[in-house]
Amino acid sequence: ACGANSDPQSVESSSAPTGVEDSATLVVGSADFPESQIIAEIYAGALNAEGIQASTQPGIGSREIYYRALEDGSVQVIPDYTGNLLLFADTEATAQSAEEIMDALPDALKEESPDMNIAVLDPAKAESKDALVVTQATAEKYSLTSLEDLAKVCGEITIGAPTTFQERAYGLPGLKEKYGCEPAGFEAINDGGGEATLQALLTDKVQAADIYTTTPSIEENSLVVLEDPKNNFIAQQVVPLVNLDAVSSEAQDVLNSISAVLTTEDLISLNQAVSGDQKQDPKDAAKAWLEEKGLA
Amino acid sequence: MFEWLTAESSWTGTGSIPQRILEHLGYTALAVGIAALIAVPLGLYIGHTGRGRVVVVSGAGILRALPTLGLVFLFVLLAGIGLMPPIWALVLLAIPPLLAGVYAGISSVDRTVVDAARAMGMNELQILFRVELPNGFKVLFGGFRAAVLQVLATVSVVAFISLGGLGVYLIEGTQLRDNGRLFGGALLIALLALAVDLVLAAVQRLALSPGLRSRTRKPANHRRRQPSPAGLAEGTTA
Amino acid sequence: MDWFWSNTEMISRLTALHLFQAVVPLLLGLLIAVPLAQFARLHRFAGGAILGSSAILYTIPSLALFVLLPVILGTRVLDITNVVVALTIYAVALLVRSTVDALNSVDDDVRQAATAMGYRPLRRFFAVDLPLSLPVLFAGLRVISVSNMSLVSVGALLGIDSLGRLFMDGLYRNFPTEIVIGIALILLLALVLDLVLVLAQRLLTPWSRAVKRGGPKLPLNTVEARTAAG
Amino acid sequence: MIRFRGVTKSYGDTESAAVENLSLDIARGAITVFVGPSGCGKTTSLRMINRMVEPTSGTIHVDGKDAAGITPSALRRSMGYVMQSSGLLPHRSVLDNIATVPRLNGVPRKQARERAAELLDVVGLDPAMGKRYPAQLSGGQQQRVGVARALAADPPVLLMDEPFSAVDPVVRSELQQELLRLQRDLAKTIVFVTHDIDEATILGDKVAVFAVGGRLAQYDSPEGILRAPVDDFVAGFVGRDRGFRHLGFQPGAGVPVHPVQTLDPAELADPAVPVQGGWALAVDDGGRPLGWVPASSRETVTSPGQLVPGGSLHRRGESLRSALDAALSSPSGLGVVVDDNGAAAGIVRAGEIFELIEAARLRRGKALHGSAV
Amino acid sequence: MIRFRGVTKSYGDTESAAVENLSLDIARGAITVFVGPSGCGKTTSLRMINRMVEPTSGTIHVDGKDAAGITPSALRRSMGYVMQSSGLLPHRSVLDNIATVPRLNGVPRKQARERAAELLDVVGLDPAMGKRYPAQLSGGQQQRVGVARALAADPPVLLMDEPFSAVDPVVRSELQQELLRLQRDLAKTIVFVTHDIDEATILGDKVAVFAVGGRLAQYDSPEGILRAPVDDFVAGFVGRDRGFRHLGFQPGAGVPVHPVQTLDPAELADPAVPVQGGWALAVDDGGRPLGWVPASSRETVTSPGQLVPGGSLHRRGESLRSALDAALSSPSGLGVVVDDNGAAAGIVRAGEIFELIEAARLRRGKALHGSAV
Ligand SMILES: Nc1ncnc2c1ncn2[C@@H]1O[C@H](COP(=O)(O)OP(=O)(O)OP(=O)(O)O)[C@@H](O)[C@H]1O
Ligand SMILES: Nc1ncnc2c1ncn2[C@@H]1O[C@H](COP(=O)(O)OP(=O)(O)OP(=O)(O)O)[C@@H](O)[C@H]1O
Ligand SMILES: [Mg+2]
Ligand SMILES: [Mg+2]
Repeated sequence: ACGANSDPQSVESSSAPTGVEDSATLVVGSADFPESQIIAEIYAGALNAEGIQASTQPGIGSREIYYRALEDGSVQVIPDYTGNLLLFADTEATAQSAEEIMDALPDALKEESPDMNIAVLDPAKAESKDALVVTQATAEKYSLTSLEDLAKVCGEITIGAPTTFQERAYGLPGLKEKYGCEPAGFEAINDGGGEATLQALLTDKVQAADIYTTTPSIEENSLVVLEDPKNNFIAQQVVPLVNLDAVSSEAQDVLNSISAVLTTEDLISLNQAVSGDQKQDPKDAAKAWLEEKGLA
Repeated sequence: MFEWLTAESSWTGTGSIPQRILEHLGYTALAVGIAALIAVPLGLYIGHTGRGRVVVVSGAGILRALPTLGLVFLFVLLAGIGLMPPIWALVLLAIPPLLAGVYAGISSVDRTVVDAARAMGMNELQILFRVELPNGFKVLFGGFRAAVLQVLATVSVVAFISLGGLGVYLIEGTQLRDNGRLFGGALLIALLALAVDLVLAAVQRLALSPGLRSRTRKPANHRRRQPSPAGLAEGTTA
Repeated sequence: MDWFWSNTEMISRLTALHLFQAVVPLLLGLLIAVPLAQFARLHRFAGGAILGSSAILYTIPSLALFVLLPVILGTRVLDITNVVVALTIYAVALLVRSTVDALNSVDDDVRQAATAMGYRPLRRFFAVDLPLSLPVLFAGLRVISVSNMSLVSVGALLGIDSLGRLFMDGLYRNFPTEIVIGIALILLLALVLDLVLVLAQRLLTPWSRAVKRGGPKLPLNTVEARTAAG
Repeated sequence: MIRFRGVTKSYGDTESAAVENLSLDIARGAITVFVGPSGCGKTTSLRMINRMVEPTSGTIHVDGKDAAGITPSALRRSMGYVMQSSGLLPHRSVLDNIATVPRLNGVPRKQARERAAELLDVVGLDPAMGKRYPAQLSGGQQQRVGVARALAADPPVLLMDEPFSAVDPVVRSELQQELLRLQRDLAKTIVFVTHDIDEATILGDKVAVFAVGGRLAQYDSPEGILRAPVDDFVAGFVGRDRGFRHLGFQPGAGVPVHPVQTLDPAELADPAVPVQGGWALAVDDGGRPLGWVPASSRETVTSPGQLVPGGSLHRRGESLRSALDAALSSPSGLGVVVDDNGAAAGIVRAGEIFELIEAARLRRGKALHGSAV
Repeated sequence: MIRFRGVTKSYGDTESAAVENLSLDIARGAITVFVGPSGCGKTTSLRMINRMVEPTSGTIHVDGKDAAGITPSALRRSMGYVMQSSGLLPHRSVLDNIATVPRLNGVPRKQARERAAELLDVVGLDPAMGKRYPAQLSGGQQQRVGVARALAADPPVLLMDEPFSAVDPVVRSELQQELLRLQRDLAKTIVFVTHDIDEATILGDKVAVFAVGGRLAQYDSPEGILRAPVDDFVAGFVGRDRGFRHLGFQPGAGVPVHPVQTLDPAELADPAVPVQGGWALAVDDGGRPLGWVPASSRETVTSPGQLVPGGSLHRRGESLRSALDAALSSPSGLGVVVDDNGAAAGIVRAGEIFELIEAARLRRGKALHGSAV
């Protein structure tokens, strides 16, 4: 790799002090897709409701970027997903189940940021994991219900997914290793399983697509989520990723209280509100949810 | 970076560097080609007649502000993924420099030369193609070079949504935390841009009439600098 | 449109940020490019190197530069400085060329006359060369200011706030309106900034209007040729 | 051949007309010069002939046909056009520049180039220059190429707009002589624009003097204009030397040429060879004059470097103007006459030239006013 | 005042020198003209004086001081510089252009502007023009402003590089006269470059003729150059009219002026007023000549429109050149002499003028060679 530059935080930590206690307001960051923004708004809303000043910094980008934002003190809290976070911190990790992953995370994070106190709090039940999805028609045509079925016809289908799907452990390498599936084609679509991916699927440009399980369009379009018996797609529970030095224990309690109630169904309906026809603002959707749950 | 650049896997199979370079060049050629079909005739027309100059030139100027990123997203949302939606965004990117180059090239031709051609009995088309085009070629081609480079660099942004090309390495490099791939990709794009520009510069030299090259006999104190080739002056957007 | 009215606060914040990221590099670029261009004109050899390397700088894809800069500068990832520095680099790369052209556009006879009157080089530069190069310089500046408007939005890919955020958001939420509003606002900003530049030029070059009103016509063609194509 | 009738041209954005009610007949096979101060409409008038400018009103007939009825490009190909800036196509070689109009007329490239090479010779340029590009030529050479180009399609009409005014005086006068020489052979109908009255009187068979505002002030032979300007404007424009200039139109043939004692280099070197009369003319081996030897200093003047420099030379067949100038500029008062080879052929005396001038004036006076004094 | 010694200038990229071993003394308070064909090094020589060009070898002294030892900008401010293209700063008003050098010298703006306004008047421009920009002036006006600007700091030296060659002949001659008028009052040391020998002889107290290759061919008074060019190059450059031009340096004072019969408008209208002798001169109420009435057509010529047009006029105090031209151009053979108001003061006869020319030649000959015939 590129010499000294390949280790960014050595530069980061020296120039940007980790503790940001002096600023009274907690900044909750989010990744650049709506679901992350919604959860961030929920965190911030709940914190504020408890009298802990919090603001949001939405759309920071991919994990590589928002993680560094966390390191350099730009944000103190960020919602994340357990499985991908672990793979990010430890590219070699083999953990698959939710528990294994939660067990492995602390060490991995310590290793990723040795000088800092970055940790995950309690994970929520809510899970938003990658899944290969096909249309009803395709499912019927090849009688598909699981990835094992897909493996038999892999040679005829094109998979649509983000560019990185080609490299990730759960991506093409995983499909090949676990199911022996080598698709005929791959179409890179970097919209996080959004509209463009959906359109590609519906217009048969791709026959299977990587779409998060919390995406409302799955239900709306009666798409079939292929089962994953060999746990290729690892658990992805929603979890607050925090800088412990900057987040007080009261604040941690608030965040954990959110994790305690947030479910996958909540995420689907929240996504529906924000990205569906309603186009609700993430902040408003979060507020409505908090009120509904009596958290604000 | 050198590890990645020298790894065998980078150079073979799908997604290999040669394939990405070809994709990159292909998208560029397609976008610039379509843009040229639109901008060149229009530029020739207003350059020659001076008609609609203000509207078209200032319109093309504002077109430069059109954010390619937004256009790509918009087109993809409206038309779905595929080759053409991003290409149309690139076409819009290439039109302003092309149009400006053609227009400015044609109207930069010494009016007395055009006048002399007309006095010799050339008709308007003959004047345009036999006099204005060869004489304005340097500036005109400068606009073309600018357009090519701009598109070449912006193709990397387009990779973000769905196309291939060298931009893929930037996305992968960022998301997979592979700095070697990131910097290597950036380097490849820069090198490709330089190489393409060198080739275009050579083409320009060959195509330019020798009569427009040598200024040697004019004494220095009467020498007037030529408008510099637009060349790299416009560069890239991505 | 409803969306626009219910999000005016965020939109105006993004617009302000966008404008900031577009304008500051333009000004910084100008401050750096003018002395650099003059240096390049005076020193043939160094000049070639400066022009050549500015051309190379411009081939670095902006996406890569945005990612690289925090590493090089030690700035925070989300720091707006990254975009400002990156766009300043591009602005310098572009402006050096067009400033050289602008300075070359000054009638050599006028320059000679000024020298013959006993101007020392520095004073002549500010009193004669620079003002007279303004029409061409502004033409270049206008092109760059407009394309900067478009460039700023790329920062959004990396989470740096600008109107480009509306594009990301619009894409993920399948919300074309948001993208269209983003594009429209960017065009509007570009128009406004262009107008400001035109006005500034009018104020700074009163003599060029005098030429248009009466007296012999300037060979406008050449000025356009220099600038229109970049 | 070319006939202006009531031609007026106003450019949209000016109040006064550039050319005002111009009626003028331009003779076939002659050089007609338009002369006048800057901005008086010379160029405009010229360009109306080949429809580069369209008249606001009035008609122009070329060879009996209304120009307005001829396709502009065809009309233009039937007329050569030469202008001040030469207007050569910078991207084409000299040969290809000259071949332009024949090529437009469909002449095959090879043939057009051959003709172009001939024309280079006609205008006095080295054929090797054919391969060069216009930027590689001097101003005078460019003008020659411009003339060659205008001649290439052998058009009956040549329009020339200040073709020589960008070159320096020496080259200019060469070009003028060349044009006259060419015209003797070609007998084109030439319309020539200049603002130099000297050039106008040297070249023109007829001269049209334009006044500001596009008015034709006088249209006459150069001699007529010099002798009798119709008004103060023309008189002022013609300038203070018109007496001398006018002499240029009086043939010098009648001036008596007297023999003169010449000393060849050998004789000059020998102080024993005496000078008879006041002055002897030293000549080189070819008989060409070198300078004067005054009788009073015969002893000391024995080499060419010591000679008293001579005046201007009067070539046989030239006008009274050059004869008188030769006499006036000579230190001996004797104007040297040379033959076509430049060898001294005798001398003329100012007094005798003056008598001839006087006699001519009286003849003219008698013819015009029946008066003589 | 300005002294060139062995000055050579080669530009890097050419084989031959632009100026070759030039030694020359330029006198204080006089106009020295550099003349020669294009590219012969005139501009280069001129610019070496104010160090716009540095000599390759040799020295230039200005007022006894080696120019190489003076700071260039200071040296330049002590010299006005005027060039062909006027070189006015397009972004400054006329007044501010003129005030440039005083401002550089630290004169307060207000004072510099006042002086500039005065200078506008000195060069014959309307003070209202001060507010305009250069582009709003005609070529001739721009040149006047250029001269005013050069004069603004009242420098002892003026360098002028073809200042009048871009304007048309009529304006040019006005500007020349103006410069001479100015110089009578100011007595600057002026170095003036031109390629027009006429201009050189009109303006120069001394003329330096440069030959191609940067060689100084002759350095003499204009009269000396016209009378005795040192070699064929100079003779050729001086041109064929040098006999006439040379007359321009012989005072016309000695020419006998004879009375002439004049007819005022009333007398002209009355055919009963006879013409004595062959011709009578019709004049207007102010006595200014209108044209000639030949005795033979007295009856028919009764209004100004019918007069025979006159020749050029000889103003009292002008040279033999104008006297002879007046006589030669007059239809009556009588050259009209006018006084400073333009009123007819008598006539001169060509024969008598010729005698004077002859006498002057003999005087010169005697002085130079002790010979006469
Ligand atoms: N294309 C044009 N548009 C407007 N006015 C014009 C145009 N061409 C010429 N004129 C005006 O018409 C008048 C005559 O111009 P023209 O060029 O015929 O003069 P000219 O006698 O050739 O002068 P010069 O000696 O300067 O060439 C001038 O006042 C000029 O300004
Ligand atoms: N800056 C320069 N670099 C190289 N050669 C030059 C330069 N300036 C002048 N020369 C050359 O030096 C010679 C003399 O030039 P200069 O300008 O002094 O001539 P000039 O007598 O003023 O001519 P003109 O009448 O055309 O103005 C010419 O051959 C010219 O080409
Ligand atoms: Mg003209
Ligand atoms: Mg010169």
